Amino acid sequence: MFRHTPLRHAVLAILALAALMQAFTAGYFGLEILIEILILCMLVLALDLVAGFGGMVSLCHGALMGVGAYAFAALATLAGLDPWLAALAAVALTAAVAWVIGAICARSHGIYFIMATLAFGQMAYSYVFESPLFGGDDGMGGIDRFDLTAIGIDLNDSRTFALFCLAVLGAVYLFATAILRSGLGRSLTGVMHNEKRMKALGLNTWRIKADVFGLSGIIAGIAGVLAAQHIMFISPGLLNWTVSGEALVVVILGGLGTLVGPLVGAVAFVVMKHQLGEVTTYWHLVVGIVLIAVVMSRANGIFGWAEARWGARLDRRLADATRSPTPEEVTSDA
Amino acid sequence: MKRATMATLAAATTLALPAAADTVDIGILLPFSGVYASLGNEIEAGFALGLETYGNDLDVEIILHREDTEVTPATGLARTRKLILQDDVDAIVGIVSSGVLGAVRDLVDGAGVPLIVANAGNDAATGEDCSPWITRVSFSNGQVNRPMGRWMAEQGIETVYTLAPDYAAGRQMIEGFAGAFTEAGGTILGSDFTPFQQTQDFGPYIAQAQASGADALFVFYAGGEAISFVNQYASFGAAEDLPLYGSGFLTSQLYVNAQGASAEGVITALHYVPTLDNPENAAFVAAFAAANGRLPSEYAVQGYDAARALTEALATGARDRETLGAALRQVSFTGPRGALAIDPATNNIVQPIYVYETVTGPEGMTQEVLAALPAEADPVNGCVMPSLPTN
Amino acid sequence: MLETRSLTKSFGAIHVTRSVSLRLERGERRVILGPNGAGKTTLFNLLVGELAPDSGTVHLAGEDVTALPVARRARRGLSRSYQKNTLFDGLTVEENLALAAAVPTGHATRLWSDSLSRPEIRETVAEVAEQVRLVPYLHAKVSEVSYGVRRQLEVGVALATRPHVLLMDEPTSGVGPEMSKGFHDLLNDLPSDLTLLIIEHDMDLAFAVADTITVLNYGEVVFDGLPEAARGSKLLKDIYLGSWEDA
Amino acid sequence: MTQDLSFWTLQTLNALQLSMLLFLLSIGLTVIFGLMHFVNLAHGALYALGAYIAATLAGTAGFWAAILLAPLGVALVGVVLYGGLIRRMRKSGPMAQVLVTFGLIFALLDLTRILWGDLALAMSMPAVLSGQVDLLGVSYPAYRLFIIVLGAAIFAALALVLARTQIGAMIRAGVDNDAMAACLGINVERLFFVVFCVGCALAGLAGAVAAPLLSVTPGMGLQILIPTLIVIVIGGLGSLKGAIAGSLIYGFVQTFGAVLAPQLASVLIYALLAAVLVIKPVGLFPAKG
Repeated sequence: MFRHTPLRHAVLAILALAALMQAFTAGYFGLEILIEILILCMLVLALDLVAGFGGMVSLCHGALMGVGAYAFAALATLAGLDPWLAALAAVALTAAVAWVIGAICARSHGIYFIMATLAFGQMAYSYVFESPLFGGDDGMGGIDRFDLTAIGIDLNDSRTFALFCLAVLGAVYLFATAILRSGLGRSLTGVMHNEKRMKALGLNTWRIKADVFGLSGIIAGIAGVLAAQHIMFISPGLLNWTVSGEALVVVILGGLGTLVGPLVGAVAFVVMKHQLGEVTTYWHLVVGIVLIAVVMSRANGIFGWAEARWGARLDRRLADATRSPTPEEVTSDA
Repeated sequence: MKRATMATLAAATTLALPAAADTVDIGILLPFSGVYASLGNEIEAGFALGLETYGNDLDVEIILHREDTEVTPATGLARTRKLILQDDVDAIVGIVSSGVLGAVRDLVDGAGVPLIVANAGNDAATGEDCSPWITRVSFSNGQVNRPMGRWMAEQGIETVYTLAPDYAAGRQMIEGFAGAFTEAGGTILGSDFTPFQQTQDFGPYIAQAQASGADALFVFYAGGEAISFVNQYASFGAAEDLPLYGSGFLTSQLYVNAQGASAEGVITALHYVPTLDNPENAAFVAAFAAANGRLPSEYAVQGYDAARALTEALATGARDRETLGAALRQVSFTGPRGALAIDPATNNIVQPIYVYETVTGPEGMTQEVLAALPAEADPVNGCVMPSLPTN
Repeated sequence: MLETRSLTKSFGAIHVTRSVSLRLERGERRVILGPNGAGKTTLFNLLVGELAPDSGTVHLAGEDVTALPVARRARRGLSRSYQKNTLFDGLTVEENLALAAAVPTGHATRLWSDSLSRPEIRETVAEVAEQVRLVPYLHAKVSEVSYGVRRQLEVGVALATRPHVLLMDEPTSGVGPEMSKGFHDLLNDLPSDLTLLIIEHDMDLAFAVADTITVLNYGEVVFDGLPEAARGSKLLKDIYLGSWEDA
Repeated sequence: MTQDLSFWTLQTLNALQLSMLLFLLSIGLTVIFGLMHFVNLAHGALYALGAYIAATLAGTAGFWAAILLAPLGVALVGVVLYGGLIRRMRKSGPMAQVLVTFGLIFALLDLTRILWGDLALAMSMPAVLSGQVDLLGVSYPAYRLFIIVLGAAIFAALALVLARTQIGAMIRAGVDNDAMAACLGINVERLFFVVFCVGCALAGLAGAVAAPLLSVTPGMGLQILIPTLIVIVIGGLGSLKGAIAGSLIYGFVQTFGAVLAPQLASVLIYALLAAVLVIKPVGLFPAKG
């Protein structure tokens, strides 16, 4: 069951501090990378929710994010809806689509579940790719960011937008933990551990799975709306299965089913991608080897490894201490 | 993350010139990974050769900032923002896919940064979406195919079946051809658009075209799809009943060696083939082959001419965004493709189109030019060209 | 309370359950005896709906539930434990019980309430832990406790949904005689209005707790009656002990 | 449109050709899964490797040598992969296995780019197969017929091996219940190794025979992966019957979808997959119930 350990709190605090520092000090491209990380964080939180706590390894979360992005763009630019209203509708639509996919796929398990979600994701991708209404493979432009000038905030400034995304990510993280700590989330964990028993106890397990998949869709939809606003342009590539595959890699790299781990994974993945991308166009090779090494090490990703190595000791020490943990203490211990 | 930024700056390469008085920052925006990586590399090779050939006499230091657009418009846009906002470039060169061009159009137009398009052929970019800041030295999708429609009708071909991948460029290429062909009296018996980058087996479509009873088949394919298509077409042995014509990208110099004998007899039209007989081209082909060990393709010449256009503009004394933008619109020169000029109404290049047949030569496949169709400017297509703010 | 009428199930040519008709009254405690392969577990699977019968019906509290899925039957007060531990292995004993206890309250599907911290669920968990002697192990993970404790938890999870009818599939399977005795006390402590159907191999335990006994052989009911009658029955000795010795 | 009988014959042959190519790929993947519960996502990368090796060898050693050597080369890569990665991953969960092979996709993709470049390669077909054959009233490319015949022959051979030979019986026992098979004295590890290598060789063969038909590009492995996975999931994992049924369904739906409902061509197969999974969540002919 999900719970916050001192190590998790500490890592969250470090990540939040690092993000804030980056947001206030970085140049233009540094901010772009930060925003990219923040949006990826939301997507992998959505994925970890279903994959790490419900055993539903989805290859359609990229497509769900794309549905959110396209719905927002279409409602805001084509239908001329107020951006906030468009965002709300886009998130609701994404959640509904996710719920339906979850409900249909809930009966399948393992590789069949993966393939079923892949099928739905690719259907959405093909549809958008060939749809003249949404600009086909050329994509759609002219997407505006939220207008917060009424309260003195200009989101067209990269720094402000980065901080806005950070705030949204914080809210999304709290939402995800709230789901996991609810009766629904607890039951989901039960379903992952033993679906047969949950049924025998009287639980509609497909409903649990579909509901959480729908909730995960809300997060993916939010990520989509922000992704569309960030680039101010969207193209069908956003829905392709490789985006979902990459998100899955990030979740595993960070630590499946830890919620904090995928955030670490997102930072590691994006930084690695950009760093290597500067040096070589063959950065996939390095990512592939790192991925193999992480999985072969049998640790549950970077964060899972840290938790296994330092988690227990640190938790004990911090439990003994009467003070609340400070980041310095944690770094010195690590 | 700070190190990422520093690495980016370090990656900006300098073309060091002695005692340079001025510097200009040029962004190179090309795909270096993903399915278009080979095109990006080819254009870059041509661009490098162009700078080497024409850039040495200039009293200016050119600093290049190289960015990988991958294949995604979103990435392309993000990289363009970086070039404009962080690297503060004076001009941008490149862009392979029309999707990326569409994505960055508003940004470069709004920011007032001159963009030299070295490939993307999207008709709208020099049509309804035209911008005084965007100058295209490559081609437009309609431009390379319209003359072929008329030419084929003149050859006595009455009915045609068309095939192309189902995406914007594919549809525009076919539209350009079909419009001119029907205007000249021909009939399109049928058109299929194959799922882009998902179709590997063209057999069903080729069979469909054969069943239509058309006089000829006109197609547009590029990259791996071009190789697959030509090979599969040849294996069906349809050449006698249904000869293959196409947009010249189908049998580009880049792929003819992979297509081998399958490409024999295929007739296509394009703005460049390496066998063009003129002194500029002879010099270019020799220099390119010496540097890269292979013959240049149309992509290479587009990079080469992009560098030429840039250096011509610099030679007028232009050094910043405004002056470069104004100067780029007025360049005209005779290059490997023949006499080139920029159409002031659309900022698109005006160039001759060559009809050529792929034939077996002494060293593999080569191109035999059948006709040089005169240069003509694209229709304005709804382009309302505002004058540059400084003018 | 629980009734079957001519319940029949076969896998291919093998008839696992042949026209089984049973009737349990409210509060009745019935033990099912029978050699291995007599179709006892299959009968349980048919009763809770994990298998669908070829013919025949299952009635719960007077209503035909044959067409209902597992979860719907469970929500009507039918609960079961498994012969092979079917627990939430990565979780603690307390979490196992709480997951089960939350189901009938409706909190198990709610987004805005935490099933683990609801007072009524905590109360149920505490009560069940007391009933099945799990209080010392509440905070241990399932993987950390002994096999015997897991058997107790297996029953505890089934009990935590507060069922009206409880089916126990060999609750003492694989545990020593000492713990078998413990189960006797445990069963005696259960509320008297709970209807119990138990598959049991331990004869002493079976006769000690049973109000009535049903004997299955080759999927057929061969005896149905009071324990006293069964104890002396030659039939039971023949099929049950006979096969026991064979095995 | 003039759609007479010969047109249908032609398209049926096209569908069969695509089916057989997919069958060569999916059979290895599905039997490896059935036996080892191992989803090897890098199967597509091995197919691409087969195509590259064949295209390289064909220039010097000729077509037939290339077709023979490419599967052996890929099998050799399979041996290395099995010894270095797969064997160690046997006890890990399916998730870990999926990810290791996902990492392999990344690595192999860039390795082919480094070794062979970004530019597409091609391989010419032998003269004897480059013409057309008159069959059932249509003139059909000989090379495509060759693929159909090759696929059918391999299907027949595998069916025979599985049904009649001792190793076939061992594989069937292993797919059914590997613990039981081990109890029966079958050397399960060696069986896995042999099956894995044969699966790799078949992927290499598929790549080699596909090379003259398609262009050889770094992305071809990723491109074929999804169709292959769709085939084995529709067919049901672990069975020869499932692989052939899935391949035929895919081949016919794709081919006739392209001709009869071109607007739906790209969505059709995904819709079919979704439909199959809704009705039969474990595919049409899974090895186990």
